[in-house]
Amino acid sequence: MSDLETFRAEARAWLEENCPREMRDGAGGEENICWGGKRWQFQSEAQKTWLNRMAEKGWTVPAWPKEYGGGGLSKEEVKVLKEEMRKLKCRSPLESFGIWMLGPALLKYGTHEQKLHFLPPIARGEIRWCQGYSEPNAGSDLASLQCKCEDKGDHWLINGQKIWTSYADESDWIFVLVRTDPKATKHTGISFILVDMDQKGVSTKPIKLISGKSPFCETFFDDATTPKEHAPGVSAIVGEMNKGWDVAKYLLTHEREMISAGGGGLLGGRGMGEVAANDIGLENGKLSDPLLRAKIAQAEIDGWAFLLTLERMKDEAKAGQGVGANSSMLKYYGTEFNKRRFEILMDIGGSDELEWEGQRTKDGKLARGWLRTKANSIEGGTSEVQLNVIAKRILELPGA
Amino acid sequence: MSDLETFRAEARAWLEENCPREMRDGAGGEENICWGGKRWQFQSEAQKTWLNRMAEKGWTVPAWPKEYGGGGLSKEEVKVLKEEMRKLKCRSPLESFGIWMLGPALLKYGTHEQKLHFLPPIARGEIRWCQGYSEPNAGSDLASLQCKCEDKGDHWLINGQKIWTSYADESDWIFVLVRTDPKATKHTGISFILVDMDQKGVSTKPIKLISGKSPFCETFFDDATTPKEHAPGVSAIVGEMNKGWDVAKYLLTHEREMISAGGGGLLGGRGMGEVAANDIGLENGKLSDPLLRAKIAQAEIDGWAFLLTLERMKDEAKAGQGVGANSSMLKYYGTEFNKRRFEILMDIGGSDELEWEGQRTKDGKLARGWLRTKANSIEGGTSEVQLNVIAKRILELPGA
Amino acid sequence: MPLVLTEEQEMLRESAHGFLEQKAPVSALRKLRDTNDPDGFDRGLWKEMAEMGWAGILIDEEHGGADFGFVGAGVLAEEMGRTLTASPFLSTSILAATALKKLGSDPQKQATLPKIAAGEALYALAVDETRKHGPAKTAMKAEKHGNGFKLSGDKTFVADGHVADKIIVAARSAGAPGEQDGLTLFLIDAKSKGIEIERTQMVDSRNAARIKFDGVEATGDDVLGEVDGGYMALEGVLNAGRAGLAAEMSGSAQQAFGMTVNYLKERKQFGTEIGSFQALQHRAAHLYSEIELAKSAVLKALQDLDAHYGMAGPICSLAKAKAGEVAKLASQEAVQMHGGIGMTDEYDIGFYMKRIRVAQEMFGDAAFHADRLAQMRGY
Amino acid sequence: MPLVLTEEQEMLRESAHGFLEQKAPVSALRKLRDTNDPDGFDRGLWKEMAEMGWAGILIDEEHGGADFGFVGAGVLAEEMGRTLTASPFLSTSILAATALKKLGSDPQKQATLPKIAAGEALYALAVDETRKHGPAKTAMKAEKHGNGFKLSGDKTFVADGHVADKIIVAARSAGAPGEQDGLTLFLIDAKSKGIEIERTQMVDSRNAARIKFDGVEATGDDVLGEVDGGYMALEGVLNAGRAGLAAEMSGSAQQAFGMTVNYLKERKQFGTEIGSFQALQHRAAHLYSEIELAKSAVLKALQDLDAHYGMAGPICSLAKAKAGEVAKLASQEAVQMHGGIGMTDEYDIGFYMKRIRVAQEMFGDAAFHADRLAQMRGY
Repeated sequence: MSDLETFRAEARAWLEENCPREMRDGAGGEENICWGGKRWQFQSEAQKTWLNRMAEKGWTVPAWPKEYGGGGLSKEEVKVLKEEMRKLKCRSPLESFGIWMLGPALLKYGTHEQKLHFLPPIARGEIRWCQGYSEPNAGSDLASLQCKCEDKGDHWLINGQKIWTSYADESDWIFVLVRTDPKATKHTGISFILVDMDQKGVSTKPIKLISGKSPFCETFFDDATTPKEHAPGVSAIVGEMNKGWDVAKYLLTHEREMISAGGGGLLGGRGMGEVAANDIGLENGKLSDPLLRAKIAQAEIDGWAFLLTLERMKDEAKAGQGVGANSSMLKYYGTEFNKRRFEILMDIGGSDELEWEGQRTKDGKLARGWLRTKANSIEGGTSEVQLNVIAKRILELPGA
Repeated sequence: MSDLETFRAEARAWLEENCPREMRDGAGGEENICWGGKRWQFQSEAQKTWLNRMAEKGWTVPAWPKEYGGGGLSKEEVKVLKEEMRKLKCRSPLESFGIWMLGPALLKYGTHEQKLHFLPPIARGEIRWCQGYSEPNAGSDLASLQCKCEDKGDHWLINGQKIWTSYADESDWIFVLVRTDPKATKHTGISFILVDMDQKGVSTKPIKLISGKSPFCETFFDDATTPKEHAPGVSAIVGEMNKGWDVAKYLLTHEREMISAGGGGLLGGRGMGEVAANDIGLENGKLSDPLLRAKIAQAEIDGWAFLLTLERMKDEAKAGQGVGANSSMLKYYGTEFNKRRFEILMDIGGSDELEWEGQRTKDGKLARGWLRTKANSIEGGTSEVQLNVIAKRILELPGA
Repeated sequence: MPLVLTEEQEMLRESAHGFLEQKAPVSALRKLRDTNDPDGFDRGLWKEMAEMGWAGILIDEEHGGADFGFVGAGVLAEEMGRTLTASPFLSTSILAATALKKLGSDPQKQATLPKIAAGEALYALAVDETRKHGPAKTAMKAEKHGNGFKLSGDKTFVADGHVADKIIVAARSAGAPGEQDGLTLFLIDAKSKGIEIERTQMVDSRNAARIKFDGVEATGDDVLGEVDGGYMALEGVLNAGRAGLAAEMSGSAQQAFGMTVNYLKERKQFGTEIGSFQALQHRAAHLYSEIELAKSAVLKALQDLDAHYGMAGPICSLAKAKAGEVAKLASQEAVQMHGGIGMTDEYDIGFYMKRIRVAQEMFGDAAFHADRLAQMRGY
Repeated sequence: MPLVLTEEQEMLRESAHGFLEQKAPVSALRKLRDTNDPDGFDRGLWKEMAEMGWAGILIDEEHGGADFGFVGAGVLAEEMGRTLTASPFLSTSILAATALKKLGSDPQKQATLPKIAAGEALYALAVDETRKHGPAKTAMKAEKHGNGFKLSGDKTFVADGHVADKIIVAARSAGAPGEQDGLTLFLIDAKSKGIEIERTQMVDSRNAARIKFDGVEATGDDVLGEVDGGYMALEGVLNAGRAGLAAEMSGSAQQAFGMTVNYLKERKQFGTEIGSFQALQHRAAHLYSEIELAKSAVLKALQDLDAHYGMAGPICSLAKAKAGEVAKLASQEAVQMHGGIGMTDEYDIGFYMKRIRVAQEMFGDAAFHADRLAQMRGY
């Protein structure tokens, strides 16, 4: 038996023994996620047990080094672990912006001391992080940000405002892009800094979207402070001072790749044609709404070809081929397609799905989902920004 | 009886008496046009008689003043005349770039002497003109033209090349945009000049298009000359020296309006759906190719709405409302729609219309027409230029 | 007839524009939504509109109306589309007024039109029974019962059905679902025995209703038009509604586009106004063109309804299809070009996207009307 | 199986690329056209291709082929699409080779495959009878005649029909046009009595034929596959052709796009490279994305034909539809972005537009395949 097969057997045995029954329902919906953090209320004893057992094993972040609270597993082992978890329908024990975003940034740009200080609490789900990037007047032009961070000797003084800070109202700490050199030009003079939100100078306000409630917040910094060192040798700034742009760029690419890789969920559930056949009905074997049928057929062609492209890009990456900037292409096409898909689902739904409230539509679930997709091509870099990236980096077209 | 009704009766009587039978077949095809000019070979005695009679009456250019060879008719009278000609199916006695383009330019920018000298021969079909605007490296950026025109005391010396000069190989004279001040910046330093092509320094070469033979030529000026005055007081330059750009702009707008007004011919002949029903056939009362049917239905909606927009813009202009720059919108939409329409006609035609030669397709008539439409959105100002104009002049968006 | 507004119509437009901007801006709709207003519109405002002659815009002077014709009604609908004004204008003043005027007997007219013109009675038209529009699909039964009928079945997506005093309802007195023949229109009191009305709050913060008819009794006097021959009559009324909705969507599209163009001029990014980016310029210029096309189709449909009502089916389908598609595009481009702020509920642009989605679905979406046009043209 | 080329396939691609750029660039097609070449392709070049194993790319080694599978064939088709190489590759080496390999009896294979692999015999597949593709529409009669059949009817759009030594033809031995059952495939000598072949010069300067069959006699040995059961067999062969055409169009699209991007970098207007205009950049970036989608669909179709030939119908429809639409868009954007020069015959880009138009029409255009996919998915 190969090492990997041995690992598979052991992992499976451990999971079978340690994953509580209630955590084996494969539930992946947003409402079942365990986010962790100081204020986290476990939904069940099982959820708590499951998090603790996995954290102890280092498997909430299996690829991170053991010394930082991870499992120290190889890529292949991580894949095997995920496969086994899927087979047993184990829920994810913990999700968070700490795991998705800050962790990778610290692992790449942090000092050993920073990693030792911040990563283990993330891995154990003790501290919940949020991300402070966008500002009300920056939008796609992230480099124009203005949130001010002044050197006050032993601490930093922060003033400004962030927007689209997901779950800021439920988070403990925030990683923020701030301007540490007001005289520097746009891309320089920005730093990536870590701030405890449990202070008077930091406040948050939820944002209501056109689709209704959202995890997004505005976050205000009014004379907020953060010590220069959170502990001896643990600087509040990640990476070099005034070079936070490098960290931000790294994370943006990372985010884009996550979004484009998530495209696999695009055609999740039943196909559009199937839904339509069921909801609207057939005539002579064809959907009784012929123009809608044409629209669906064309969209299904593009959707299928897009899924194959995701597959091909993954396979190319594995084979060491492929173009890095293609993540922009996947982000662009995937989000635009998702918007188109929801427009069609709304067309299929007709007046039945136009009820915003009430049981029949689960308070307008589809309609809210439809409206929510409109942000897909804005968040994580607008479609226009992705097209710019393709034009410049892949096609190497000249600048304007 | 109103004056206009009297005019109608008189015009009709005159036409009945003077328009030869053979010229009353309503034939409007390119092959039946009488272009005039020194080298013109009349296709029949009737064609010659018809031209001469109409020219004598001033009705080849009915709206021009009588002293310049026109009919001196009012707008309303011109309309009545055209209506009566259409009723009797009279062919047009004469068409030319002199009538369409140079005439309007001279009428607006020419001196009395220039008008007296140049307009009557145009009206009589004695001189055939062509237009020298585009250059191989200018394209949409007309103002960057380089054709050089030097002052040699009593004459001008011209060197350079023009492209897309329609019928240059059959024309007698050419009106050309030339650079008379090489130091001036782009839009200035250009003059609008009239040149006799019957000289060694001017040569032409026909351009073959992807659709096959075309009226377009390249025209070369190698030490070509034109006297400063073609006759006493008749300058070779129209409008002010170095201000030919104004004349050119006027004519470009004029051309765009002609093209967009011509949109009425867009849906000439049978509708796409009718053609498809006939050529492909129905199934349960619907076109047997359902996706093509959807495409046609959508295109017919846009085509119909576009025709109504042409109508509305005309009515608005009559009512003294409307936006001048809308001719850019009509040019943009009309040409893009025409390309789309021909793509669909080719889809309907299927393999039958893919034969490039032979009787069945009249040597690929539809296919050549399809390919020819691809130039619609390039000639007379590209679609991109029209969109720029809409953005700047109608929407007043800021410059880049 | 020239494809422009007459001076009189233009004056109506201007006065409506000023009135609605002041009295019924988007913030008014927002307030109705946030206070969960039981009517979903402002009865006081409706009274004011009626006093200006809007409620009776289609009704002849003899019955107390302003008799401005469909172009006049469309002008009002377009302006209401600009401000997203919530009112019973479509259901009462376009749909019901058209139905009663075209199909009503003299006593029926006498009993209804003056009240509509005075803003004293609200109406609703109940046609659809399934998620997608299609009058021929009507399954609701109108069974013979003594000298009259008994109506049984379920209606959905009945605009303003929750406030209507009377309901005009299409039911099947003969034939089978899918057939055009056999439909009859009835004019029923909303309080009749056997009627159950459920208010449905829609995506656009407007209100509609699902209505159950359980053996509702109707006499011969309640029949509107001919028994069994209601299909074409209904189509005429629906065409008027389609043109009205198209006009409304054209107004919404123009307004959303105008907001977007303004935003493009103001908003700076990368050191310059985003409106200077050519890619956005070209998309805006294209959208401008599309909106012009929609406007043309809408005006022609309204004029044709006035000039030859019975033949206006194709042009109304054109207007509904084109205005629906264009308005959708306008709302999509508006949100995308506004970026994040366009996604917030605080900003108005989302209200346009929502209303347009509902309006384009009502009485047939673009796919429905494109298919209908193709059928009418024989392919 | 990973969705990338194997090393072996990649090597094939590179060698084909170099060979075709040198031996069969667009100028070669132009010359064939301008000299009105009676074959419409270069027999010498075909011989060279055969020597490199291309003619027998699908044929097993036992019968003298290179046995590279459909991915290998697609790689060649794609490269030929880049240079618009005129050759009987599609008709003989993809369509006929697939038909004979999958349906032929041992003697039939023995008699045909080695000759194909050696480049010594040319084949054509005759299916369509009307302007739009649709195998079930086949009306051509195959009447029982003694122990054999008599074939009568007209075929059109038969690629390379004017040079074929043998013709594979679909005829109706039972049933009525519109039905899938009742088709039989025959392998007929092109010189048989009763056959009349008219060469048709197509838009793309390639050649096809209209073929009249007037009582052409066929014996039982000329039947390919089963009598009356030819529909699914034919579909398999057509799927291979569709994937081959899709690969070719993907190559043409990539090449036309590459030429356009280069032009955008070089061509200056208004004092700067036109490729710096954002509107063109965004259109180019969008087109890039679409081409990537087409490439994925094409590769998957080829791999699936190799892995499970009988199940590849849907994916081949996907590839044909997507590659056809994308290639069309690529050729349209290419001409528009090149401006006037793109319209001249002197410039190569028009050749791409023409070939793509023909290739997308052959064996079903995007509308045909979208409809087919919808049917296969039950809506």
